[in-house]
Amino acid sequence: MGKDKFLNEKPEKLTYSGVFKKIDNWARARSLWVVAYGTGCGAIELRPTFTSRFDAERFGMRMVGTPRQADVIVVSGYLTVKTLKRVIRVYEQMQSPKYVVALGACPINGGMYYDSYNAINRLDLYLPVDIWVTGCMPRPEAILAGFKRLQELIDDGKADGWKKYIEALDWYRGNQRKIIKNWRMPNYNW
Amino acid sequence: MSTEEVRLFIGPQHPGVTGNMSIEVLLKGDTITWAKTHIGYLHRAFEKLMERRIFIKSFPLVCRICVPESDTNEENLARGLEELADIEIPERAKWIRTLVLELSRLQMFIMWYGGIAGSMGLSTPVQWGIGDRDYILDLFEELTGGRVYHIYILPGGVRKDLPEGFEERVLKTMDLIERRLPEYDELIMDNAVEQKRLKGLAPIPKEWVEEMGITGPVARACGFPYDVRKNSPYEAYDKLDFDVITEDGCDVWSMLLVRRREIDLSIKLIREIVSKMPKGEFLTRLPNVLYWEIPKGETYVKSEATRGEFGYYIFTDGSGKPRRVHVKGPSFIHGITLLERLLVGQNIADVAPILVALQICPPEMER
Amino acid sequence: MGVKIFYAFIALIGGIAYGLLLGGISRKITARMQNRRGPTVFQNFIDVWKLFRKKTAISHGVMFYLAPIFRLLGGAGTFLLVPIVVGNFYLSNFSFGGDLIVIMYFMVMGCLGMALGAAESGHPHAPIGVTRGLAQMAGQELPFIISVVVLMIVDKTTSVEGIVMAQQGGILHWHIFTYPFAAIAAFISLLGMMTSYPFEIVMAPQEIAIGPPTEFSSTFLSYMFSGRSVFAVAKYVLFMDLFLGGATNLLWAFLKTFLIFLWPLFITDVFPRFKLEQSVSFFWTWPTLIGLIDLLRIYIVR
Amino acid sequence: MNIIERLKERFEVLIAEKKRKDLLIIETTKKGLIPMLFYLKEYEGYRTLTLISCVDWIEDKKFQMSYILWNFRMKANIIVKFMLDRENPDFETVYKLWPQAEAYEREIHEMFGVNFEGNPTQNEELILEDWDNIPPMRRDFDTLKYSMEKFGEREPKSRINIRKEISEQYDEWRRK
Repeated sequence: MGKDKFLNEKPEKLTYSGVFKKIDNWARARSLWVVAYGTGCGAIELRPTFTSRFDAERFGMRMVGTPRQADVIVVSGYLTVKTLKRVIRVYEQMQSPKYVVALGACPINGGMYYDSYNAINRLDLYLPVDIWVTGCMPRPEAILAGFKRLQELIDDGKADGWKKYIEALDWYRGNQRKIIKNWRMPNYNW
Repeated sequence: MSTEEVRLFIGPQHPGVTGNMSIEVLLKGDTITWAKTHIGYLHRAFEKLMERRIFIKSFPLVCRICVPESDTNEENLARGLEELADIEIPERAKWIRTLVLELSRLQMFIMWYGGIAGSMGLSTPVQWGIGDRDYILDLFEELTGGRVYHIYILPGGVRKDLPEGFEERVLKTMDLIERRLPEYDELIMDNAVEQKRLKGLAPIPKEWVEEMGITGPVARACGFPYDVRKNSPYEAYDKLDFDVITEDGCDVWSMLLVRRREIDLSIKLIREIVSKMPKGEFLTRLPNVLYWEIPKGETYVKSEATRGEFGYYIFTDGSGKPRRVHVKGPSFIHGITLLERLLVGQNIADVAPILVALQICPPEMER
Repeated sequence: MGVKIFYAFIALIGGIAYGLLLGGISRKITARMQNRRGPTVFQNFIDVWKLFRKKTAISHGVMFYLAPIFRLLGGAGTFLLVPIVVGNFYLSNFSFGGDLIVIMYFMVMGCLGMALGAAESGHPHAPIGVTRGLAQMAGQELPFIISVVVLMIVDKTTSVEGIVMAQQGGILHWHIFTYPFAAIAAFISLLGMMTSYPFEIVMAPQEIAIGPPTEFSSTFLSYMFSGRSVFAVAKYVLFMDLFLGGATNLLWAFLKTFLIFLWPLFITDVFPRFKLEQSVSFFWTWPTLIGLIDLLRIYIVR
Repeated sequence: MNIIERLKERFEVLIAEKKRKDLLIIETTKKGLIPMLFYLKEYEGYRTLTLISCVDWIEDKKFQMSYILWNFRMKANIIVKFMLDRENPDFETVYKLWPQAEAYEREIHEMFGVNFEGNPTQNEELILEDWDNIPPMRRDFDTLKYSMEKFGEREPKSRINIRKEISEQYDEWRRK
């Protein structure tokens, strides 16, 4: 398979500019592909959001089965340490530009699991979050409103969590390594 | 590609698994030769947290143990605490609880009915199922204020009375769902491809049922009339008239049939409950719940969830907090002991239907 | 010749656009079927543009990079060899005598290139998907080849243009009416080629994530996307030429391809998928037997 | 002769309490447990093991192990329990009697540190990953303290303040 050029290397900073910038942002906002990973209990309200009644597909959103093709990861609620490791890996396998949407109160400050030994308290220490949707659990309307806001941010070119992640990689890595004891992950792929 | 065994992880990020869990399989060609379930992705330490909370604060926690069907948990914990504290609840509260439990069971089964088709790629009933389930969630929203988590059943009864005209709206929704069901049946039951794939898939040996403690629709699909509602009736189930549904095929198709008939049964039961609903109080006054102490004791209460027997093993030690609450989710046995043995020899393509048929719900395995 | 290349290029762009539009329409119809509104019909254009402008940072070797190109080339090659409007200088593309065999070769080539690249990607789902895809192809090609052989024998030509010419002179001269069994076999085979639902076992999201293209992203995926669209259009046009009497002008071409496009769409929303063995054995029994009826008939008649 | 008397005749029964009409609680000793479970399974028809549970009575320095069995014909549950020394929590597996005991024991081993001799998989991680402290379900494990040390304190701040603080930290990091 040959040596992977992106393995163990800091990603170069990607910048988008030029005449296409506006069209790009427009297209990106209207074609958000969400990776199908229900990390927590909020996943149960993602189903109505993406099916008949609330139908997020009319805004161009759809579920995809593999992180490689996804633009958005929805962290649906609390994250345990074990899942956080997988979420980081999924996030790093996604291709830039990519966005993180956090549902519920738990990723903000731990919510009702503030004293749990296995659930993390603040998600934005470990991943750059673009949109927070509050509520436990957020209703499908709230999730749609969150996505709508994300679309506006992308349209304006302000949803730049992924740039931040590349810039402040060491800071994020430090936080991640603090709680994930056994780091058996390759540092790769941006 | 070759005859060597390939190690494959199905999940946690995989569209086919029913939640955040992972199944490690060894593949020889397309056939699974060994399987192992990995759980713990959703472990929030509810049992530990409940030891730190007063009784009434445990209720927002327990409803999160099984996300789609939260009322079973609240009802179990409330009933267990009532038994330990020796509280008698009013008749109407029992009937309201039964109504809520049946509504919750019905919405879960409807979602499941679409889901079994979705596990094989037929996405139309999935969309319908989740859409039609929302009619019931709307009823819940009117009754409790929440779509998914209700925190409605509390020790001593229920949180508030049924709103004006609620019964009629329940009946109307039942009519609506009953009208929709034939369309599902045409797509799922009468579908040649579906029958071809599910009939005879993953047969469970009958002797496993008692030995492993398989419960719920899976046991009933093997011919065991195991239904907690009938075996050890709780709330108002002893006053309802119904028979335990069994099928004799032991395979996924029988599980599908059992659940399909369960939908009809639930609709019938809901109608019966509404017609028999007594008048009266809906809540006994408890002592101040913030300083509520329950004498030392232990008990095991159980109820019938859609997936099987849901049990709560509760210890109190005379203080204001539970000593320990051990939650027995039916998926623990189905998802680890049964699944690991059942998957051996199956085709990789059948993993998703089997997972859905056993109705494995990861959060109740690891709490 | 230069002019011809230019017009073929225009036709190719048009083919891709038409394919993407048909994809959007199918998404819309599926959504309506499922009681919801669905995306706009132009959603696929937005998707392709977004994917095209996304960065990629995955490398799995040269074959991995080449696979989407192969896929696009296979689709474009098939499309360019099929005459859209026979006899029209601008719209008959590069069809020449004996081209039916070349078309069949091109149809396989795209899939094979895809298979090589996917196998290179190292993701365990990809080889499973590839083996499934190759087995499935062996299944669906058999009835198609039988019905094509029937047409070749009765029309005594191997060129698509010749077959179209043989069908002129009224609606009852179309092969779908003169050789209905061969047509049925071929149209069932089309379900497999279009990965329509009972036979959609290669991607199978619930089983092997999405199979061969699991690792492909961004620009590569947009190539694959457009390749798939133009490939679909090529197949519609080919079936139109073989069985529906070709087209005399562009309007007829749109109408007839649209009719053919509706056929897999009706099937796809009401069936779950087969398993691999079931799918292949289905192709090797029913459509094959039906196709053989016509082969036998012309053998007896001669 | 009811089941309590039959059990008393054969085994050492410390406490026998009829909790409900379908729930019986029996306390026995560590030595008598497995023969009693075997007897209940083979002769009394309690063929199904529903749950194995463990409770930490830290003030008595004991773990209480409970085995809940279910009789399909009598429609009755029985809880068989015994006290296990907390300092030295060694016991045997009942994996040979019921296959699902393997997973239950694995969980209890992970959560309480009880050692089940003969269980083939008890040392594999079931729920926790890379755990670095005493088994978490023990009473002397302080989950709030652990959570604050590992995941940071939960301050009663508004979301905006947290956002601001994060961006300050981020800016500081950038200046470096």
